[in-house]
Amino acid sequence: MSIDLDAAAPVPAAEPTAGREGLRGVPLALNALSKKDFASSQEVRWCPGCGDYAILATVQGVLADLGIARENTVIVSGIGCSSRFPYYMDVYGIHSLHGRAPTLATGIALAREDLSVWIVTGDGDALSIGGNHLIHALRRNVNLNILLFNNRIYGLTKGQPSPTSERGKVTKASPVGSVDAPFDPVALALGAGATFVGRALDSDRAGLAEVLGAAAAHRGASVVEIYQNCPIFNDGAYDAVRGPEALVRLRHGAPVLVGGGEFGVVREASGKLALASVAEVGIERVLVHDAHDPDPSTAFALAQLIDSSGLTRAPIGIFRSVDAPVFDDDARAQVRRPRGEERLATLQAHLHGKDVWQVA
Amino acid sequence: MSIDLDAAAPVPAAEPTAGREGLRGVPLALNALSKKDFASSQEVRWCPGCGDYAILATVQGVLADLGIARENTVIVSGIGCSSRFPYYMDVYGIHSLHGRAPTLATGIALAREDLSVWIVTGDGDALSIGGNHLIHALRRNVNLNILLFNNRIYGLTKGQPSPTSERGKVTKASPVGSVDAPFDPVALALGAGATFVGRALDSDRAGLAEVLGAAAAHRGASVVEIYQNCPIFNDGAYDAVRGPEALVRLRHGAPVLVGGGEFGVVREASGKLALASVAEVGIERVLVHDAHDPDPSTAFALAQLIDSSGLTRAPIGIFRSVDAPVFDDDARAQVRRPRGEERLATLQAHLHGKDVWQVA
Amino acid sequence: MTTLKTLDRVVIRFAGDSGDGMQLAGDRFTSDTVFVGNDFATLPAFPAEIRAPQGTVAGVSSFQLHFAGSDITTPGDAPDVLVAMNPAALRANLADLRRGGTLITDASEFTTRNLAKVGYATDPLTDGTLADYTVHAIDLTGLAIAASDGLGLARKEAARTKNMLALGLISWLFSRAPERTLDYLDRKFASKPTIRDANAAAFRAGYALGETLEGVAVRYEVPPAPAKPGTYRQISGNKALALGLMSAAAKADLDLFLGAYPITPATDILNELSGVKDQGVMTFQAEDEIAAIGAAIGASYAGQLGVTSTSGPGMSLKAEMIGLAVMLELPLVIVDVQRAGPSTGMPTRTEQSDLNLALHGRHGEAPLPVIAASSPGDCFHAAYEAARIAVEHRTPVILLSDGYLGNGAEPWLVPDLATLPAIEPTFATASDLVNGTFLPYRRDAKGARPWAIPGTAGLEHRIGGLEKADLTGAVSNDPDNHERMIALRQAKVDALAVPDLVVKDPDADADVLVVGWGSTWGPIDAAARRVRAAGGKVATAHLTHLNPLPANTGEVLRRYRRVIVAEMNTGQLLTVLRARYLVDAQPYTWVKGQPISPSRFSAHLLTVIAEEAS
Amino acid sequence: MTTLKTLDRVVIRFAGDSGDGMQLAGDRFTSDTVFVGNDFATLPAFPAEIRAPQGTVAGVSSFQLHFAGSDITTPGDAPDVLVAMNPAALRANLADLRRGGTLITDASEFTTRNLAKVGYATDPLTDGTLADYTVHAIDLTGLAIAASDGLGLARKEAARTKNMLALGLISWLFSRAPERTLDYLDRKFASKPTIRDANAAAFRAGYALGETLEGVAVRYEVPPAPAKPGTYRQISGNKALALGLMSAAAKADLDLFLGAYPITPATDILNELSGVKDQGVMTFQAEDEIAAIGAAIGASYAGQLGVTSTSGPGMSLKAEMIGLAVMLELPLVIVDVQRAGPSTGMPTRTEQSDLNLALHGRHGEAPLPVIAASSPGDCFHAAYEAARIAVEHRTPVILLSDGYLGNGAEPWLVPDLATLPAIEPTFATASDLVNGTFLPYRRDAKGARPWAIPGTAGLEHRIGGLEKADLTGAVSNDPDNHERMIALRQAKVDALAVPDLVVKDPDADADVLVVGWGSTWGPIDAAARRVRAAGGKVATAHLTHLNPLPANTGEVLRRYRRVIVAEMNTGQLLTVLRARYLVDAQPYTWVKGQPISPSRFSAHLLTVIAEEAS
Ligand SMILES: Cc1ncc(C[n+]2csc(CCOP(=O)(O)OP(=O)(O)O)c2C)c(N)n1
Ligand SMILES: Cc1ncc(C[n+]2csc(CCOP(=O)(O)OP(=O)(O)O)c2C)c(N)n1
Ligand code: SF4
Ligand code: SF4
Ligand SMILES: [Mg+2]
Ligand SMILES: [Mg+2]
Repeated sequence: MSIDLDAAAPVPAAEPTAGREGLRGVPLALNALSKKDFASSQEVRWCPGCGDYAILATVQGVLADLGIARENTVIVSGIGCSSRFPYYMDVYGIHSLHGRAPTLATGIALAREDLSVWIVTGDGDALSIGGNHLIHALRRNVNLNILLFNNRIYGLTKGQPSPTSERGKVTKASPVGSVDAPFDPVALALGAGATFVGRALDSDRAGLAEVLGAAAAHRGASVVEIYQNCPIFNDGAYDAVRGPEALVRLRHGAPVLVGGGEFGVVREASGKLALASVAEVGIERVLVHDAHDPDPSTAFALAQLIDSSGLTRAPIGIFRSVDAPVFDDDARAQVRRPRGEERLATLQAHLHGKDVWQVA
Repeated sequence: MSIDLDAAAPVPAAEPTAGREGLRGVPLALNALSKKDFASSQEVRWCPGCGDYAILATVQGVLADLGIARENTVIVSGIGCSSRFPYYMDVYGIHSLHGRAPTLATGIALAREDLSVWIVTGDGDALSIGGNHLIHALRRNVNLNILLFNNRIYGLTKGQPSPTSERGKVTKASPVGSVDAPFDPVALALGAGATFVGRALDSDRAGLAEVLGAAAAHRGASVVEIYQNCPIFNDGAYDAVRGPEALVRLRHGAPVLVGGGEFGVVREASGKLALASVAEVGIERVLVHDAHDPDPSTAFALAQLIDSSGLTRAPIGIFRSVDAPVFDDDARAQVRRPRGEERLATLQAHLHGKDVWQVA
Repeated sequence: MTTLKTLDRVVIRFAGDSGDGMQLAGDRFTSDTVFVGNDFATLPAFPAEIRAPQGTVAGVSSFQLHFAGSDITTPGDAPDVLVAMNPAALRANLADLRRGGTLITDASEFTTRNLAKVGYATDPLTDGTLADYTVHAIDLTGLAIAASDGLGLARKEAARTKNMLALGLISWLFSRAPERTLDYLDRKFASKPTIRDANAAAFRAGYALGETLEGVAVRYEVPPAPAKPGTYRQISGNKALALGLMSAAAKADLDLFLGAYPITPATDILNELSGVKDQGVMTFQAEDEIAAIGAAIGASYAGQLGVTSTSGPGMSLKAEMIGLAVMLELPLVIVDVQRAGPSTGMPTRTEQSDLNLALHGRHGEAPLPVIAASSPGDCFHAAYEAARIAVEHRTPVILLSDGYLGNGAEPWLVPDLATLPAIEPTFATASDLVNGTFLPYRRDAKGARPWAIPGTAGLEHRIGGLEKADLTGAVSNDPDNHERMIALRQAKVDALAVPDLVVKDPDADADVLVVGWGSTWGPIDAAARRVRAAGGKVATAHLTHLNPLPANTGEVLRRYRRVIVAEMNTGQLLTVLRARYLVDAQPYTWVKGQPISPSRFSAHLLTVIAEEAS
Repeated sequence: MTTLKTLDRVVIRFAGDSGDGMQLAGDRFTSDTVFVGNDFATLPAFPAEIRAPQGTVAGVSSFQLHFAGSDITTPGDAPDVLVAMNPAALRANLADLRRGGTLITDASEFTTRNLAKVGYATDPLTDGTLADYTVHAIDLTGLAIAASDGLGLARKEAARTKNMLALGLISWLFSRAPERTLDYLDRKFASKPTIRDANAAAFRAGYALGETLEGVAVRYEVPPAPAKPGTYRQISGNKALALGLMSAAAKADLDLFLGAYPITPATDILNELSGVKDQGVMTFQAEDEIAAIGAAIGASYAGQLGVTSTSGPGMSLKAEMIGLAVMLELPLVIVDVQRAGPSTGMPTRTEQSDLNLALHGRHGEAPLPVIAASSPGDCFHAAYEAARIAVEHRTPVILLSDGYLGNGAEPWLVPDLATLPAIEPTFATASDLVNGTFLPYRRDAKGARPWAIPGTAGLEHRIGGLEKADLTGAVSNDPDNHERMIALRQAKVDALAVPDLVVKDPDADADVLVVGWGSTWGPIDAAARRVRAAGGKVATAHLTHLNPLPANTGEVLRRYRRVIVAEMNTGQLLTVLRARYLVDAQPYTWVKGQPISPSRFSAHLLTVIAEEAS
């Protein structure tokens, strides 16, 4: 009865390649690595209690678990507290310019298939000055892992509203409250056509590690929003979602339950998503999450379940993970790279071009 | 049974203010104006057959119909063929820098409540170099009307792929085909939190005028993607949707029908949208469009009905139009503007500050 | 009993961990200094991290205050008194302490662990390191805890009052009445009585300590400095700059619009102006520096005074928009609070290395006026002047400040608005029509084009970044028109009335002239006084207008046998002066992220003067 | 019968509507010029609009060719022959035609409507306007239509061949054999036989026309120019530049990465490199200029030769990233194909006004080498040199070209790759460890730091825009380290080996020296020849390295009584030379969006020489 809408799918409907596609081409470590192999000699200099510490520890663990060669890992950051991250990791790294990490990372990813490229960025870095580079990296589907440390504030410049700060935020730069609405990084990423979108909490090591592992395994651009507490300038921003009751867990193939499982997400007759008591509606009516759905509409609808003003409820986990052509793979496939004499000979032909003449 | 999700609404669920809220504060023209009052003395210099001509004519007509004072209208553009637009309009105008029109326009809108501010931009201007300013203008909900002339190519620089060009686009800069996926401007805008999102066709005067009129009436940021043919560098990009059969018409309160009405958009059991034969399913099963839905999920799902690779089907009309706090209104509301002696007296107090001492 | 000694000038530096409250102690002592009528200058220095790890050199925060019984111009270089709250603070600051100076430190912090953290193999308190100084190693923490005994504070909280203990001691040492600080604590902690009491107790304990401290035989007194009569306040450069912009807008009867993106050390200008809601001042925190200046240009087009403020990286980003502003010929003030570059550089350190960028940092021929502020208080006047030029001459103006000026503070004679020069925006009206046509690029006697704002019927016009035909402003590719427009834009800037360069050459017989600009004013002046005090002859001249230069500049330079251009860069003004006037001026450069040291510079000058004499 | 006359040099300009095929006719005649062995130089000029309205002055597209029996360096200024396909083309170009020159025009276009469109009140063909010229007003349209009679083409299509008719006539006039063009048409339109035949017929008709045309008594011949033996091709600057980059990458055995964003007149570099798929060349069309250079820096970090190409507005945007590249000390070539500024300016016109930006357009002290290309063919060598310096010295290098070089073409001796200098990238390896530690800011004898690319075990390190400690590269706020790093970065650039400045002073007795840089080479050389031909003495010297300057520059400048710096800007190199060498050099400036006119400049020089002599 209904017409095939395949043609409308923005990405091929193929099953996402399982396993470690995102790391294809990256050499493995010769010896097993542990978390502490990834710690650099630099003293970590975030404020006491900063959520960045927990994220650092988890990332070090995740990288060790991936088993790839340390020297084939590159971390690029912008500017901000979070962007100091590369200094603390004993891999290759660039602490670049405010907002511009995706640009350098794209160049690195295009140049080298054998590197695992990570971006660490903040809400200001990624979404204020760097918003355009972020959405273009997502659109192109460059094989990058983007970790967006969202503390909903500018940390390094001492506390101004960021594009994720709630409306009405009071800071020195907005003494009677900010008047702009925040971005939802997940919705923005989905609107930009992102093929992998996740969200995690700084303090939830297991959950964060799971999402980061999946991001690394995904071939193409993965963006993971990480809720990060800034005890100095925006303390407690995520307190309300730290209790498990507030989290809407997204796991591919599992019913979408809230907190302990008392409530679940159901599709109403209107087609909209709503929360319902599982006991009342029955578990079979609870939406089963399909992260691999080629159509991003349901992922987008799930993203709307967030309560962005008070932040008392937030979906967390992997919203979307679909296979699509990968920019850097396709770009590399167009280029032949002869070496030595072969290259010089064809080049000499290019120098001559089609119409030459001789002067004796 | 299901729980109230009001708290999840990203914008208040109020009915959008009808009428001319977007023009509140803008003086009316003293005498009725006609289309030709808006034509400047400059000769129009687009290529013969360019879609920009039709858009220019329609915009001139719409502005005349709005009845606002010509001198209170400002058009800001970036750089590109489309961005020559202001020169051809006898209103105030700035032909600014590539991608930066939203920045100047935001300053103008913040400064003056009595101006109707329009942006004319191209797909490269708005979505390549200018993508960040665009999404921030939408996020903030600045009272602007953004006309995005999408010819899916860089016209002025003679034909390179733009962020809306289909994958595989062959140009001088991509001789074996581009390898990046395009943005869907509507999905991107919805992801950024846009409160008014529309789409129209250059050649469809009535449809374009309707959407532009609604955009002007909307208080807050309105973005209208206008499909525009570039006969020189991307001729026929929209030929497939010019026939009415290909268009999915979005009108608030009306069932969403395709083309002549043989097919309509239905909500499947899974909650997804699909096309179905109206005769088979019955008109009552066809989705009734709610442009004022505070939740953007359905609008986003409708946007996915586009077939972006071949462009043989496209939803057109107003995807979303909801009321939300307006950035420039709220910013102005925080500022008092005393004049003359009153101002100087309070200022002198500011100069003194809290701790002064006297030297005799 | 202690005796009282009168000093002409004293430099005190408070240094400790970021959490030790050194800025607060310094600020408070400065306010008290104000009260006793000393002239003063301050220099806070922050660690690069928000909260660097405790006890590390990188985490040291300091505040330096120079106060005197006569007119002074810098926060001083070598402190006479150093308060070092821990080994890290000692390590970071000891080298600067004047030989023979006084060190006050918290003995309880000199644990093996803390010493090791900053690389002291042995304890400097006992290993002879401090032999050349008067040392008071006191258990400040223990005394602070003891002082608030009975108030029910946790140890940690009680220990936090040790900054007040140190302040009490310093207040005693410089013969300050304790009441003012106790009053201040009353006000500050009005809502937290326990904290108030603990701080007051610590302050009193410190004050009392003086009397009993072994080896302290003298208290000092610095007499009030003579100053021009009037109403004074303490002001930082960023604050003064914000007030200067507000004043210019008010005098011009324009609304003020600031488009900015946060960046150290310019953020405070955004903060200051955001706090003012009763002056028609709107601040817009943009998504980036390009949007910030773009919005400011938009606001100017709409008839407001558009301003954007930033520091080096943001200036680089604004280059293209500044070029557009040159083409649009609209009023715009671009504030660059310079910091140490290149690239991200050292964000919390000062430098003057953006002069080249200000003069030349745009593609094409894009001249504009450049102004520099000379001292924290002068930021007010420089901002006022920049805004006046922008408004009356319809041009973007770059205003250069720097981290040293922006964060530093000094006493400031509060200006009377009534006496400031008038600023005339004169918007275009229908009377500007020429035979019914509006000519948006027709110029007045100053070379300025009309400012025709939206809403004005009959003056509808379009402007943009393409080259425009003279008078009509229509897009033009005509070769001769282009050359003419380039000349007209240059001529407008060149024709600006700039005050003559003033030379300070007391006996009018110096051989050596020192030229400075911007924030080198204080250090150069201080160095020149030292030179003169040492019997040397030196002339000084300070540039506040960098483009165009004062008409008499060449003549002044040629008057001296030797010209030295002192800058916190590798010679940027130097190049301008040499190219323009073909004078063999030589550089004194100082690119350490800190103001030029008056003592080092004066030593250099004395050598040069001796050379010239021989 | 006509007689044959030999000429040494001829300048022809083809001008018409954008749709009239003038670029094609010009290109074809250039190829034919190549064949007969003349030296040549070309200058295409496009309207600012993609397809400006027909028959308007703004819509005129032209192509100028200078060809000669001896070595020439410019496309010439005043054409000897002007082909003007309509009144608009006449209006736009007549003023340039040499008095007494030949005008060929399409009489059928001189309708009242067309004349009015471009503001001709009366018909210039008949009102005496053209009295000083040899005029052939021919019904080119009618003849073209007639020529393809019987081929079944629509009138409009047939009329389109009128460019070939004009070309036929010109070919006859300059004694060119028709076969080569007919062959060319065969190849070009192989798949469209009717179009081929129509064009061939038109060309033949034009050729035949010569014999019958009234008043044409002479045909001309320009003898072949003597040239260095070797293999030649015709090349434009943008193409040569792309080849130069490719050659440098190949010789260094590096992949080449171009990050670019389209912009006139640099887009062709992106196009050229995108077309090469067998050389390890990847092109990335970024979302903007910042992303383009960012990606190029990333690619360099990853071990490729990163390049970014743009024009003025893009250069302004890249400022912050260029500063980062200075700090990172990685290889990077930044190509600026300059156009007329400021701001959007005149995008299709040329200028040299970005030198200041190249030298100074970044915040902080951020020195880097700057190279400029002198002619279309020299773009190859300049690009090669820029890449060599970038790779071997680990530094961003700015390479300046301009619209005139980029779009202009000349004969080019195809280089033999084997003879080009070697380029050694030498990546760091484990052997660079010092006691097991990698020191990313340890320098070699040239001052270059190691290039340690990801994938190299043991060399993991972090770099960034913050000031770094000497040797270790760790983040540092140390004042003395900062000063040292600034000095080291400067020293690395200053130490570059730059070839000495060569002076062309045939009799070694000139009083006047002309200094140029970049694309002024051709016009200056042409002007100097004219001066010498007129009996004047003049020396010339051309700078290709703008930073650092050749070591002998000062000595050369001081050798002459009068130094004139000729630039297409208001005196940017002039300022550098005056500041550095304190020489009272004077400007010859030309900012019209066009190359300096050799005739005007030579006239100026003759005046100056006369002044010096008197
Ligand atoms: C071009 C530029 N503009 C501004 C800055 C100043 N700046 C540094 S970090 C930052 C924002 C940091 O916020 P976020 O990205 O959220 O990171 P966080 O510190 O919160 O981790 C800003 C505005 C800069 N370094 N460069
Ligand atoms: C900073 C900068 N970069 C590049 C350009 C060159 N440029 C002019 S228009 C344009 C793209 C135009 O494409 P689009 O926005 O789609 O407009 P269209 O011409 O198709 O209407 C580009 C790249 C420029 N003017 N400025
Ligand atoms: S300011 Fe906030 S985000 Fe930055 S290091 Fe401190 S706690 Fe972390
Ligand atoms: S190039 Fe295309 S978009 Fe530009 S004016 Fe011509 S037809 Fe229109
Ligand atoms: Mg943040
Ligand atoms: Mg376009």
